[in-house]
Amino acid sequence: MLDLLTSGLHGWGPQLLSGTAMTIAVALSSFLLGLAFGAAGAAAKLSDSLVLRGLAELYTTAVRGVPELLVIYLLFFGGSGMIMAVAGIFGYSGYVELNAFSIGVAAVGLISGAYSTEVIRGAVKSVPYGQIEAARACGMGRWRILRRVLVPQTLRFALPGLGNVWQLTLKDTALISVTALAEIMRVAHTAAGSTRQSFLFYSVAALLYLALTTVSTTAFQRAERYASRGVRRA
Amino acid sequence: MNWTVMWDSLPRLAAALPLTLQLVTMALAAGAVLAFATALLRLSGNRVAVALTSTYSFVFRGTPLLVQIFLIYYGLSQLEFVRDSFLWPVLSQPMWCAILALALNTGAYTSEILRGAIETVPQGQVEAARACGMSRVRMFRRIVLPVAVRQMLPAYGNEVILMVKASSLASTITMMEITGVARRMIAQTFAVMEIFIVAGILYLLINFIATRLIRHAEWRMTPYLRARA
Amino acid sequence: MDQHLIASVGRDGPAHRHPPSNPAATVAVQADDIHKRFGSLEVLKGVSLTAREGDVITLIGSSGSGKSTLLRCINMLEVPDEGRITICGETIAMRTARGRTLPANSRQVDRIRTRLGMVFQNFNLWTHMTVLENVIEAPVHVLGVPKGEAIDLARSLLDKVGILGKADCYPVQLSGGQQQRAAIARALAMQPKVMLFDEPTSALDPELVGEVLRVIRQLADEGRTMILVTHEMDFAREVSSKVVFLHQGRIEEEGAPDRVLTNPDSDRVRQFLSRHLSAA
Amino acid sequence: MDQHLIASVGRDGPAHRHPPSNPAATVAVQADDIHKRFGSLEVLKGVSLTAREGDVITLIGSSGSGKSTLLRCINMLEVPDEGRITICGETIAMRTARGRTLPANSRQVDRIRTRLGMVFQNFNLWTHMTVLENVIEAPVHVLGVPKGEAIDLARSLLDKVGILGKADCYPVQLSGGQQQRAAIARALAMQPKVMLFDEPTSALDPELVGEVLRVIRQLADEGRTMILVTHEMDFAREVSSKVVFLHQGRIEEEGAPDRVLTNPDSDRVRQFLSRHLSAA
Amino acid sequence: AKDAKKIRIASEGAFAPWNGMDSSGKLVGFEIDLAWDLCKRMEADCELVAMDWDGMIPSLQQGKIDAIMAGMTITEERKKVIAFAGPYGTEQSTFATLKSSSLAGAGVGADRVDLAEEAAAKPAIAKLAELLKGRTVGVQTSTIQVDFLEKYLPDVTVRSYDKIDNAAIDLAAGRVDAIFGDRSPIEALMRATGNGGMALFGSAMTRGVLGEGMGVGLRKADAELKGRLDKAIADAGKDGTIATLSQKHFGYDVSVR
Ligand SMILES: Nc1ncnc2c1ncn2[C@@H]1O[C@H](COP(=O)(O)OP(=O)(O)OP(=O)(O)O)[C@@H](O)[C@H]1O
Ligand SMILES: Nc1ncnc2c1ncn2[C@@H]1O[C@H](COP(=O)(O)OP(=O)(O)OP(=O)(O)O)[C@@H](O)[C@H]1O
Ligand SMILES: [Mg+2]
Ligand SMILES: [Mg+2]
Repeated sequence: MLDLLTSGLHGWGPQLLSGTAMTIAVALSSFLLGLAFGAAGAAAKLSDSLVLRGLAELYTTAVRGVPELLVIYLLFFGGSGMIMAVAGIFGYSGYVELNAFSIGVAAVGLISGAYSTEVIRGAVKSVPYGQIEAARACGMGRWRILRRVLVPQTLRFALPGLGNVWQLTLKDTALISVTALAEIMRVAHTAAGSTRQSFLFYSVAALLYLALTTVSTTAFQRAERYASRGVRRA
Repeated sequence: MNWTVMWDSLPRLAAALPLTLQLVTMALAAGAVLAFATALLRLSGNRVAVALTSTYSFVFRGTPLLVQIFLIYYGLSQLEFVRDSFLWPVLSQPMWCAILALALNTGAYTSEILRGAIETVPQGQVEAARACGMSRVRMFRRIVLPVAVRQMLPAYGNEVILMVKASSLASTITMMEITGVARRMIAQTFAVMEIFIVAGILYLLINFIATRLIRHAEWRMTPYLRARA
Repeated sequence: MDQHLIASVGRDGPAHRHPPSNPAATVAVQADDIHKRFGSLEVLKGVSLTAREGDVITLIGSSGSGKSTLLRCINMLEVPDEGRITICGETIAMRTARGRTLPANSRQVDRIRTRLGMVFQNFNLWTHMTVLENVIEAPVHVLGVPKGEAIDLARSLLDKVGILGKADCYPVQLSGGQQQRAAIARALAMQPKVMLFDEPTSALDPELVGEVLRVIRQLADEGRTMILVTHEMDFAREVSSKVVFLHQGRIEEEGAPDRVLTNPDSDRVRQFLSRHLSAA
Repeated sequence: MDQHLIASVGRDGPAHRHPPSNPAATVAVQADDIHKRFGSLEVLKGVSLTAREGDVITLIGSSGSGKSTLLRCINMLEVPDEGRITICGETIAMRTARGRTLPANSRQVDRIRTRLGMVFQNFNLWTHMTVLENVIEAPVHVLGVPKGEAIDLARSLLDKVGILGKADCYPVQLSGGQQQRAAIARALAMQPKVMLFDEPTSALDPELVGEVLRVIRQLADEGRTMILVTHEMDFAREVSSKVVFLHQGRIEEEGAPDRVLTNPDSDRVRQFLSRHLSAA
Repeated sequence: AKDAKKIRIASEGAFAPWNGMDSSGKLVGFEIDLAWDLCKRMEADCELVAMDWDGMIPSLQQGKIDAIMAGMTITEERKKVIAFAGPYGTEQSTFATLKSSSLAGAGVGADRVDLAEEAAAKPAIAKLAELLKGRTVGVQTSTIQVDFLEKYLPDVTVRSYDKIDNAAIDLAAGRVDAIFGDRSPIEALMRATGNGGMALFGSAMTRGVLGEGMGVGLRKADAELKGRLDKAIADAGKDGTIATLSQKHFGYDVSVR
């Protein structure tokens, strides 16, 4: 079966599979990183501090506003420069090389985080205020309210949006091929260029993404159902 | 950084702005219609409609836009009957193919955002509407939709920005919008970062204005949230 | 004490209790053998109820006995698993699909609901509309009343319940009692044949309870039918033509308020009333 | 009537009204000259209130008079524009930033709140948790009570308010009265020094009102301080050591329940009470 | 760069037969073989990395790689930004159309046009301009062919594609009248199934705006490396290595004459 597949693909099967694994690894890591950025960004946007709000606003506007590829470029080509500069301050002079994977994850995570920020901010605002008041009334601190009441309730409103961000992140991984990581699209691109079978390979790439989507959609549906416990539906 | 290259590239890149805007606005408009239709069909409860719409949203959200554009533009053109059909005058145009692909894509995402927003409308609000005899459609229009639309705006803001940037993929099917022009100039000068940054600033500008508009709409539409001093 | 009460409540209304149900009047609401289950929990176990035009029927009973559920079944917010609902002579057609009972015709249900005003236990005001907008919404968009007319009516209703000053506030800006009054005004604005009130005075102070009582009286005198859930026995005694006592999803006792509330047959009702703080 | 009432309510508790405030007891809650504005609307216009340990203070007044707002100011859910709040001898530090008054130290506020239990007018149960989870949430995650212990306490509280059977239901699956009782159990589970109740019996039937009254009595006997808003005058009379009548954001009259409720000085209070349906 | 002597050469791996990849993900092709040969001549320690075309120039400037061998044509514009060693090969540019087209097989009076000799090239270009007047031609974005069309054939509508392969698909679909690109990929396309209906026309063109051939892209500062590479390339040309490799991968000679 696998033989048949790989022979149809001129032997590119294993490459495509490892590309898929790379896509998953990068996408998962970046999405999680992005969630952290998103939570922090949303918290900043909803905070009372003008400075924090301004910074978060700058972050989402700039990172969402420019093409993803530019963000990746700036981080990939500017990232080591920046780190070297920082290292220089501490007296370390020498060439600092970041590996492609971590830069890729950082870049896509940064992007994913900007979108998550907006989704989370919107969701937090739709949690009925009484729910938070009840938590405050029994002496919960900010963090505890966040963890125990806000996050579970926000989740219900945020999950559809976060589902979209996940899809986005999954596909943004394709852009980090400039950092020479062999993920699905990069493999499809080289395979197409080397065999002159663009349709075959792009279609296979689409199918691979679709397979990933199937799995993640199911996971998100599960999560949505869980997050909606205690909610009456029409 | 080569400042002169950046400065010189600006007018050429800016000249491509109208095309980008045209692609985006048309795709967003068509996508919004698609999204509403899809959301309504989903809510209709009709099994065939639900299956159809969820497949649509699944496929278009599940595959890269690049592949969608590619298959719509190059894929359809390889089919004899498409080339012979009355649709060919439209589908032979890269412009229409780009708009079609972008609209189908954003329609799928927007319908998902809308669905999520609709499901968060509190049940009590819906019951109050039903109790005074509103029909499904009227209730949807007067109660559910206003609340849902306001609820979905932040997520939709994301989508608009994504579309602005996604329009750059139209360059892969010969459209000379901002990215198309940028790529050509990069090939000529090899000033990759410089030109990308200028193009990036143009996109940032569009997106900045778009997000302000949406933020303003959000603010305008939620006096009842602001009311809680 | 009653003397005092009637004097105070009836200042502008007729100074008498509500007359008993008139057996000759046409039937406005009829519920036949209603059953309702939530999962394995049978909340209504066969309840039948008839309200004739001009009747004011009060549902009393302990918390969780199914009062709200019965009210919600009458306007099909909960679909009964068994039984029939007839409103103003029109029986709501039901069908069974995949083991679930459903209204056969949603148009019919919508139409019938325009004749049923409802005040929810937790108000359910539309949060994205001001109080005034809440009140004119259904008249304008369901009944097609011209907007100007609807606003005039709305303002007079808001005045009646004493929150005209809050007409342009959003629900979050209202106190509990103000929300409840807004909800009452919203239901009245439809000028429905039948009004369903779920604890319409729970958030009101005694003064306002008197006002609402007066409004309900007035509606009854206009021939409107009312079914209401309340925990205030005095209110029930004052306003109703019939009291129905629900217990664990069944009607334990029903009859004229004076009889049921002072001299009930059922031990359960007696016990319920004996614990009543202000039982006379 | 009173005889009957006391007999029924006091069956398990002491058969007497609550004793008047003990001037020697330490002060549990002190509010000094509280002002609160919403935009241009001044809701509280300088209200001062002292509750000593073991006091049960009842706030009465017409709808919109500021009762809920005052209660919410005491635990800083609304930040007063002016005035000082002192809980168990600790004054909440305030600061002014950009023309707005704010608590200086949110830690302090959190800490103080653990000593204040609150039952909201609209319950505010956490919708994503079952009833039991709602009740154990704060003890486990704020006070650090071991989970098993918290569950035991929660079950006994739920039993006390009569909804142990609903422990595993989500709030949406409860009737109004059941939700209110769950909210009461949740507040009690913190075993706070001071309890703030906003209309704790509005959704309850008379039988349950008696139960809640008994619970409150018992808490008072244990020396807990309580401030509650209610519309039920009999309830106020029964339970409180002091009644405070709020009118348009000011205290119109305060004093021993018997005096204020039967023979008030203020005309406004007299008028309010005269309209009371079941005024004795 | 940890090891200063190691030269890192980047290639794309998607431009066969110049550079491609085999299904195990290893770089293969003319430039790859040549790169190893040049390294041997320089006695240098080399590493070949595959990289997206878009990332190459910035990577080079950043020092993430040291050289580019990815079918990069030497042009005046590009020389402003980076340095080139070589050229080590040249590619002819050629037009193709559908066999059914009226353009198929049309000649321009010369087999091979050398744009560096303007006088000689002039009539051929005039003939071309007449043939293609008002027609649409597909080219690959970011190539020298675009420059050629812009300079010599202003009456032609140019459509830019990611890859010449896509231009060929549009040729089949009738969206363009002809395509113009490097000879080797076009011939590869003609061999591959599905585009069998294509035919060359006009003549093969070289030099001038079409550049001096393919060179090794280098940082301008790396003069020493450029010197070593230039010498190695010259040696490989002289002893016939380039011609041999060229025969192996293209079936004709791409070495610079
Ligand atoms: N967030 C808010 N914004 C504006 N006005 C408000 C807000 N909250 C309360 N108010 C107003 O403050 C006044 C007092 O409200 P409060 O809730 O304290 O009344 P209350 O005495 O508890 O009344 P009730 O018995 O009806 O619950 C009301 O007129 C109300 O409209
Ligand atoms: N959606 C639901 N799912 C499961 N159980 C429900 C649901 N709605 C109501 N119940 C249960 O049905 C019973 C009756 O509820 P109902 O709301 O009719 O009581 P009620 O008589 O109105 O009480 P109250 O006076 O407290 O409002 C309760 O035990 C409640 O827990
Ligand atoms: Mg109820
Ligand atoms: Mg209140």
